[in-house]
Amino acid sequence: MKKATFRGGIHLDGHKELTSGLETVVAHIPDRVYIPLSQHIGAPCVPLVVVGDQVKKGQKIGASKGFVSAPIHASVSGTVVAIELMEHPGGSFVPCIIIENDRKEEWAESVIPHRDPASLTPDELRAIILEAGIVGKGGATFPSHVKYAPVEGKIVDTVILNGVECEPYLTTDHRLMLERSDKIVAGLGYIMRAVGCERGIIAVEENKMDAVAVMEKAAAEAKNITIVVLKEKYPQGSEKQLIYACTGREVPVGGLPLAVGVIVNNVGTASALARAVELGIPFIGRNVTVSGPGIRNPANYRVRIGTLFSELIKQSGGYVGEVEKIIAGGPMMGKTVFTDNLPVVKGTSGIIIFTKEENRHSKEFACVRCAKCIDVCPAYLEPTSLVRLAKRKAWEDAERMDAMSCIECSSCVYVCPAQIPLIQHIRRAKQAILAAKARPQG
Amino acid sequence: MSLMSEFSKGIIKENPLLRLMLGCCPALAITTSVENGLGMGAAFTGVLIASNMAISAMRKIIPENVRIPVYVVIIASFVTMTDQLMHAFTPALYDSLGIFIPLIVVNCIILGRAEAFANKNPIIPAIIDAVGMGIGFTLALVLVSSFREVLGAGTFLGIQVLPESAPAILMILPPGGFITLGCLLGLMNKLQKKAA
Amino acid sequence: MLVAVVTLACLGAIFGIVLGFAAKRFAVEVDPRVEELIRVMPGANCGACGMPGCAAFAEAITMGTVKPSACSPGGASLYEKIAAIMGTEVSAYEERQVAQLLCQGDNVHTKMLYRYEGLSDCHVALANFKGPKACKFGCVMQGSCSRVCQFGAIQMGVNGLPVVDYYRCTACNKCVVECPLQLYKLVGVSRLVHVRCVNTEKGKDAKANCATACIKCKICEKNCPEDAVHVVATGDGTVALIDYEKCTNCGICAVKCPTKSIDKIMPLSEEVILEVGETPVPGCTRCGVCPPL
Amino acid sequence: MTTSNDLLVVTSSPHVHSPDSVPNAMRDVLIALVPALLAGLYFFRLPALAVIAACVASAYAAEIICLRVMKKPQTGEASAIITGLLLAFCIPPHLPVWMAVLGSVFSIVIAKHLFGGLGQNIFNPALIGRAFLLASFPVAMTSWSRPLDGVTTATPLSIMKEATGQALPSLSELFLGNVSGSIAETSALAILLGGAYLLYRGHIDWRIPGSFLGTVFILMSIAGWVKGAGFWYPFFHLFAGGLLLGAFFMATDWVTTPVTKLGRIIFGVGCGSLVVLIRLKGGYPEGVAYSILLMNLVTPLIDRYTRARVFGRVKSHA
Amino acid sequence: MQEYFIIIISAVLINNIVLSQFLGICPFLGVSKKLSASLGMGGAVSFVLVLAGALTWTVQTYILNPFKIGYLQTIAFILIIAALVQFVEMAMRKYSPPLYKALGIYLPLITTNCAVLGVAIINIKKEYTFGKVMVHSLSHAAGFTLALVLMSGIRERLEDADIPESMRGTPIALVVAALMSMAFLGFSGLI
Repeated sequence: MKKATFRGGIHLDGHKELTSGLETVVAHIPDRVYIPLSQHIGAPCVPLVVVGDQVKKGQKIGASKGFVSAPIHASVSGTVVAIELMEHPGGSFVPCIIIENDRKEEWAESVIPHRDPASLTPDELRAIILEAGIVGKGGATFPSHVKYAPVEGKIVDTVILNGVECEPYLTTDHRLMLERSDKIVAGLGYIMRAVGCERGIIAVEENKMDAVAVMEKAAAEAKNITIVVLKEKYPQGSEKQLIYACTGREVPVGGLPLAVGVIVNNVGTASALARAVELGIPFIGRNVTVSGPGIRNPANYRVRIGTLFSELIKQSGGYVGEVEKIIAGGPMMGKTVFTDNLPVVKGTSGIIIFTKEENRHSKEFACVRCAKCIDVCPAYLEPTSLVRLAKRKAWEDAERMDAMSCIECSSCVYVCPAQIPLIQHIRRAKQAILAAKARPQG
Repeated sequence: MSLMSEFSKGIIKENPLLRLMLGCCPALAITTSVENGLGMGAAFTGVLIASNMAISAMRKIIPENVRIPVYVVIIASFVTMTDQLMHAFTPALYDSLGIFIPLIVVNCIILGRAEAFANKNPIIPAIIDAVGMGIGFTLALVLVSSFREVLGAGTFLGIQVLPESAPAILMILPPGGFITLGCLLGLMNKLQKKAA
Repeated sequence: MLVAVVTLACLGAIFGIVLGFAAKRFAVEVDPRVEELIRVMPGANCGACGMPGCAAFAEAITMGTVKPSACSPGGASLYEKIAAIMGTEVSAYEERQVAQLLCQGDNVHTKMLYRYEGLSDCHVALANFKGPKACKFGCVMQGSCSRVCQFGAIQMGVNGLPVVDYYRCTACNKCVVECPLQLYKLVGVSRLVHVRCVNTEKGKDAKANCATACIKCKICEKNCPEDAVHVVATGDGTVALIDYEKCTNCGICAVKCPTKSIDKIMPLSEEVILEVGETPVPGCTRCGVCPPL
Repeated sequence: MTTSNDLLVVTSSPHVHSPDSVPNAMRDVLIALVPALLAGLYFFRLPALAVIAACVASAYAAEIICLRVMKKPQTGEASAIITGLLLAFCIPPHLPVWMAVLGSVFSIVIAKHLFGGLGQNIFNPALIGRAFLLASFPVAMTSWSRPLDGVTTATPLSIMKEATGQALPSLSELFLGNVSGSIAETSALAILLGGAYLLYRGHIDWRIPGSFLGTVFILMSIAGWVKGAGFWYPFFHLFAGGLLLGAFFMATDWVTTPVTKLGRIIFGVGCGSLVVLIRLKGGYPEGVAYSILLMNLVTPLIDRYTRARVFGRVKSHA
Repeated sequence: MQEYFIIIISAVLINNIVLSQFLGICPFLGVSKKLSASLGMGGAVSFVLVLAGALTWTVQTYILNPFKIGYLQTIAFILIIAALVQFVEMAMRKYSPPLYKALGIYLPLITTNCAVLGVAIINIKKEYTFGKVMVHSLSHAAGFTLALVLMSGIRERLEDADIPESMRGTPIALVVAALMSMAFLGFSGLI
């Protein structure tokens, strides 16, 4: 069978064998959790508790009135000891609610299982999803209930669950599909019901055939759900490329997947969503891959939101070698952080530790126009031309050449023999274009 | 400004070819030999002096709004005279310069000097200006053509200076003209930057 | 001979009549200044200005899209005429301004959070935890200002901070616009005392991150004989600020400042200070090297 | 916290990189040139060695001097060596050494460093060097000799062009390279080996040699048919002269050829058509160098007008 | 037919007006920085070249030759061209502002463009018939536009190149022209 895919992209050394065969371990529950007030795209939350308050596990402790937002919940029971500015894996400083764990593991009153999840209406489902603070687990952390909200004149006919996990090292989704396939299928069912569509696709890359087998078994009874095996290629998991591979539809420039009648969610999101709908448990934990050459025992953990990176690293046996980089997320799109003293958030899919060895690179040359960046760009852009324009600060020309269509997958930088940081130039251009757009309005 | 500086400015500071980049066409076309360069320079200087003088003399009677056509006619008359003279007395040179003699008419330097200098100044400074500019242009032509003739034909003013097999014929072909002038201009820029 | 004269005369006459007629017939309204400008132009239509001809150049001048100095054959006398037609007068005495960097947090004084690698661009570097410095107000040291300066007036110093060459600075404002943290300010060259810190955090927090931060101790305020420096509210907090109208360059505050966040520089030579605002010679960058005119 | 006391590194993604680098790519091109180099040395012996050594050494020296004069950091990659080698490959083996030196210095200084150095030249430096030599020293540049014994003779293409009555070499001789011509362009076999290596390593796009050779083949087949020359005619043109060398090593030069895929096909077709035009109608028996230079000229325009459609720039679905 | 074909190939490729005849260098260097401008200039030059070719040939054949005053050629031609350019400019401005916007601004430059006068003189020198004059002028115009357009494509790319300070602008353009004309040598002997 010819496996579906998109045009462009690169083949990466996955390093997934480090953790893909290991059962997910429940991480030690820390003495203190640090829960940032902003863990999603959109308006940050306002704390609903003050220092000294007693909170219970699953209790809502932060919420926002904005439409694009998701509430946050306590991941342990205990006392709020402080609300302080802290480093956030997204590369910023965000106020965090710090909870001292009383180890009682008491559930909040709001956490009650739904008797008959099958009878819920789409509106009720969306309300549950909103209350549970479900956001995209893939990394973009887009609030799910917003995604499912009906839009005038748009009909969703397909929901795609993204189990591609094309980033090297990361295996959380892979393990999740092996271990929680029933929850994923159930979650997909709820999503389909919430948006009122009939077709569900679970997309998996060909390097996870064991997961494909398990998922096919789990979905055997659901007639309208199919498992699609995709070619192993980065960035297969990128939303627009995934939709193209699965359905042959191209999301228009500047448009959302909704424009072509598709909704994409991560498999992890579906399982969290199933827990929320069936058991009433909000988004307070997630799976995290701790891996990389700089860690003694790579592993997958089931982690409470707000657990510090350092706790997980300790559980993994600590660092090996001269550590130079801690990456929150995968090595292609993840952000480096400068300390391990920061919490796991809803969007943290992995913690990758790199040592001096991995950070060694050859020097930058002038562009030799080899056009490899153009060949691999999944958005069909000309990265090298955009860089030329960005260097000249010709932002308008860059915009005309669709700089805004860049999905920042970093494939171009990966292949560039001249080691030009193309993506940073393009990001700079995007910043400037957005700034120019914002000016006349405000 | 003294007359001396009117004279000298055209040679280096405002050299029409190398600094102002005017009159490129003949500078590229006829500089295949030093002899041509000298001939062209002389013809050009003659026309420039005569037209500067004439325009300066008539500057008060030429109506403002038709002045450009008048200049053109004056220049064209002198060019025609030069053309005839060269045809009669230096037929070889006349042949090798070809259509670039009548094309002196459209050389921007002459019109430029007429407009920028001759129509505002008395006859004596106008002549001095023309002599300076003419010599400047001639020197530039000689410079370009020396490079091209020595490197391309192995001769200087017809005297063999390089061994038979050495000259790179390319230099007297069109590309050689472009390359010599390009490099000379680059060199001038560099020197000027150093001086500044 | 006669034939020649007659022919030429006829030709001339025919063209003259046709053109005269055409000029009336095809008359189009134009900005009178353009006509005037065309009259003073060299008329060589040489294209040196990058425009297709003198008329186009004149039009571009009236629209303000080019500078008169683009015309190289014209020379200085032309620029004066253009100025006269366009009504741009030589401005009255005005002190020359230069850019001052309001941060002294170099890589010795300021605590660093991490080593930044990647594109040398302040805007890009800021995307990672607001820059590698612990102080979130100070210079990110990636040299965007230096690259944007066309006059080579800003060079990156050995200690990581950009250094402004006041001789070369033309107060073009490019660095002021470029700096993502607004750390540049255009100030008259005669001003010697500057508060080089914009950190509005509490004194203790500021001091923890940078040894040369303004700690809001108000010692400068108390010691200033002219009442020219105050710790004022800006943004989320306060920071010391000099009122340049009142400041007499005495420098007492700089001496007293415990963190030396107030800095007094050496005075510049007389010529640099006195130079008038308008560019006197085309191409002049007001570098201050020439003797005063 | 970490085993080293230094601060951690924070940078932008990606944090992994392919092993590809400019020096590696240049090294691969050098490897690909080895078969042709050996063939050239085998057929033309010492004179060829002298010319090759002179070209390479002077090109590399010129590169180093240029970088020093312009106060740029030494790049330390082999592009200048490749330029020197390619230039040596497409000039006659008995060319006086000083001319070869002049040509390679011209290549590096005028065609490369005046334009800003690596990656910024408009024309292929080696071909500029060749065009410069051909225009400057037409006699020396068109004196060919037979392989192995060095007796002066005409190249297969000039025999064809001028119809001198000399016997044309057989196709197998052409394929192996036992004919007169420039140092390393004679052996089709050696060049194909090198080209295959570059294709395998992914450094060149099949589109350029493919469309280039394809165009020549098709047009020459038609020409052969019109002339009634038989099926060997297009093959003769494929293997004779510098066509293969040009198609695999010069028309595929990253810097001076289009970056878009469609653009590369247009580039190849353009080169092929020009070669046929010059060989059949022009003043020179060989036209590969000029055809590639002429297409280099058009490259910026090709790039401009063959930009790919951006993902999602489609007519709206709704 | 063959003759016309030869004229075209020769004028466009082999004896390209800019690259091998050195006519019209000023606009070639001045107006080749942007592709749009060079297209406009090419259009304007073509327009004037053809008109001037026709007019000057007529004047030469029916006025100068019969009266045996060939020596007035230069004056007469330059007058014709200057008047023509001015006339065209005025007419265009009045009747077709869009065309004027596109081409008109390049017209004044053409008076002193030696290409026009040069081609007019060559037309007469070669003793072409009227038809050939038209073809010849048009081909030279095409050659001029071709060189200009190629040049501007290259110069747009050079804008970002790290060219040595003193070579920027005209000097490097001249070097490009040199290499261009070297490549065009490949066409020599064609036909």
